[in-house]
Amino acid sequence: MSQSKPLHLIIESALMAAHEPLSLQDIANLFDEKKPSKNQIKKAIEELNLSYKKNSFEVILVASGYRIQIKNGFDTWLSKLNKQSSTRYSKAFLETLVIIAYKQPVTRGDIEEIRGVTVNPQIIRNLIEFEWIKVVGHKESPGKPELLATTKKFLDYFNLTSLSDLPPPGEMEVQ
Amino acid sequence: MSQSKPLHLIIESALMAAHEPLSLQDIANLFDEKKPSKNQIKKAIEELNLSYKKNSFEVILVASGYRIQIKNGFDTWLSKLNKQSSTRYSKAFLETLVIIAYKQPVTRGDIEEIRGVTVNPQIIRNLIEFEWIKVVGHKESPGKPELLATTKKFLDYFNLTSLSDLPPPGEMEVQ
Amino acid sequence: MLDTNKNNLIILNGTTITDIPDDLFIPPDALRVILEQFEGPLDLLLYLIKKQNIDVVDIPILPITNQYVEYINLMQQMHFELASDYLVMASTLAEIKSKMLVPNENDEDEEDDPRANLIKRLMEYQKYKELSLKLDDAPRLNRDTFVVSGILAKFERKDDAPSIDLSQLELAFQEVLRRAEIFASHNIQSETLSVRERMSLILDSIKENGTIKFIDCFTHKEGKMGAIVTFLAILEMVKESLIDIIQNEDYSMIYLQSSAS
Repeated sequence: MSQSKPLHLIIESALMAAHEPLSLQDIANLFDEKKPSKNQIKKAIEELNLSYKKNSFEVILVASGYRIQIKNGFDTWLSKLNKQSSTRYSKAFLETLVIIAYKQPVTRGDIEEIRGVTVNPQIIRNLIEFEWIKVVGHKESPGKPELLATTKKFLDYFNLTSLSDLPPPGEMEVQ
Repeated sequence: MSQSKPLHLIIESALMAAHEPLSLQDIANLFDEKKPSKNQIKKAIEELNLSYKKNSFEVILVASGYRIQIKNGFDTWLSKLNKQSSTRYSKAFLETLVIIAYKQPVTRGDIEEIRGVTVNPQIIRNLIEFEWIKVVGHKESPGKPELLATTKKFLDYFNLTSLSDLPPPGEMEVQ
Repeated sequence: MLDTNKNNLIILNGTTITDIPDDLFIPPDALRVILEQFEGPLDLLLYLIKKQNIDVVDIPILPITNQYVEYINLMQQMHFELASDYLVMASTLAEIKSKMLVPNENDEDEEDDPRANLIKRLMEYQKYKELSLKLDDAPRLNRDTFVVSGILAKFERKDDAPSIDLSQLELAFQEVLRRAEIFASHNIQSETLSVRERMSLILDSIKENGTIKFIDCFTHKEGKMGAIVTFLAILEMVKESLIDIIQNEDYSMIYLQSSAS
């Protein structure tokens, strides 16, 4: 009976739960059979936006697809959010950042392989939010994992003009 | 003019934008002056949930606070969203976690005694990295082993509000 | 393969069992798989007990010990690297067995059942094993529950970033390196950081523009070194299957595009 949800609610749940914008194709791909047409999806999104008139959020279209975003006018309160999440200062945070900086472009899988532990998605999200890293593409391998790289903002923050100003990988033995 | 948003919408936007559950205190802290009382916040959250009757999401309470999550019945479609997040945990991982959860605070030695095998340090590292467990002290015994306990994040992950929501150890004493 | 002792009669709860359970016969190549299924000696023991439909509290030490030892022997015959925990358990079982065979005449107390400690451990372990199965089924984030988050609206986030200085980064990197051989000898020489950086820049440009012209990756200003860096970056990306190089006919424009597109 879970098969009987209305299209607009399925789209709503997907936009809400996705951590990145969803293209029309992404949305169509949620369905195994009876895939909705792009027009049907667009219509459902319009419907959703109408129903969000009295909410604080809306569906908007950005370069890579649709996402749910908070409407303007809430910054006063929201700027106080997430001020200090413990993950930001952790060893895991630094190590993840450092691996992206030195080995870029890397996938999460690469980071996991190097560190030997699962990557905390929160850390990646934080790094993207600071605009220290960004997704520069997708690797051609199963699941098309995202390729992460550092940004100019990252260099600015550490007062570097280019990555080659980073401390050299150093005199660690070459195995 | 941004000062004139209704309380429930401010809460809604905060719950949407936060990456972590928000406690009543967190929500109250969004306001500089005229902080709403905890009761007012609770009421506003109830209001929100009423207004979400026809939506795919709802506000729920987990260990570290309130969060918005998708209602049951959408997993068919949403499971296609997060390609890499449906991690399967090994038996060893789950057993270690469960022993920490039910017997906390425990040392590695305690876990080894119960499981009859050496604890894989990788598993402990992973659990600490997820912030599902943490070191809460050291046992006053030779080597001063670390005492491990679960965190609120662990409860959040499994949709629990407190340790007492864990399934009871059960009557397996004597079958 | 397995040294079956069919002549040994085993008496369980008053019933005579003449056959070793079928699941003791293991094709040799499946042995590794089977051992990996067990989380240790207690798990293996529980399995042996369960297969016979016996209560843990009634654990028949003799047959169970025999079966257990057969497993261990088999594994050793196969030169299987066996965790020492398994051997410890084998000797514990042997000890219990010998105590059972030579009953202590001084006391008939049930309290002094030589199995008592083992039974207690088995029950304890069984309890957690079952709980872990329950936990595995519990609603779990991103599998059963989906949280609404990650909505990156255009907020001004002030002093949001943590304060970290460069030396911390360096330390973190040293630490990482100590644990992993990321800069193995084959790439430490050829692949400088400026190449990695250039790879990111070109990928980003491909992401923004779809397909880009090969020549647009080079700028006059950077001179020969810049050109070399760019060229190495492109080669490296082709090698890592991150991009494809396209040229429709000889001497025509060369384009770069993502392999994933």
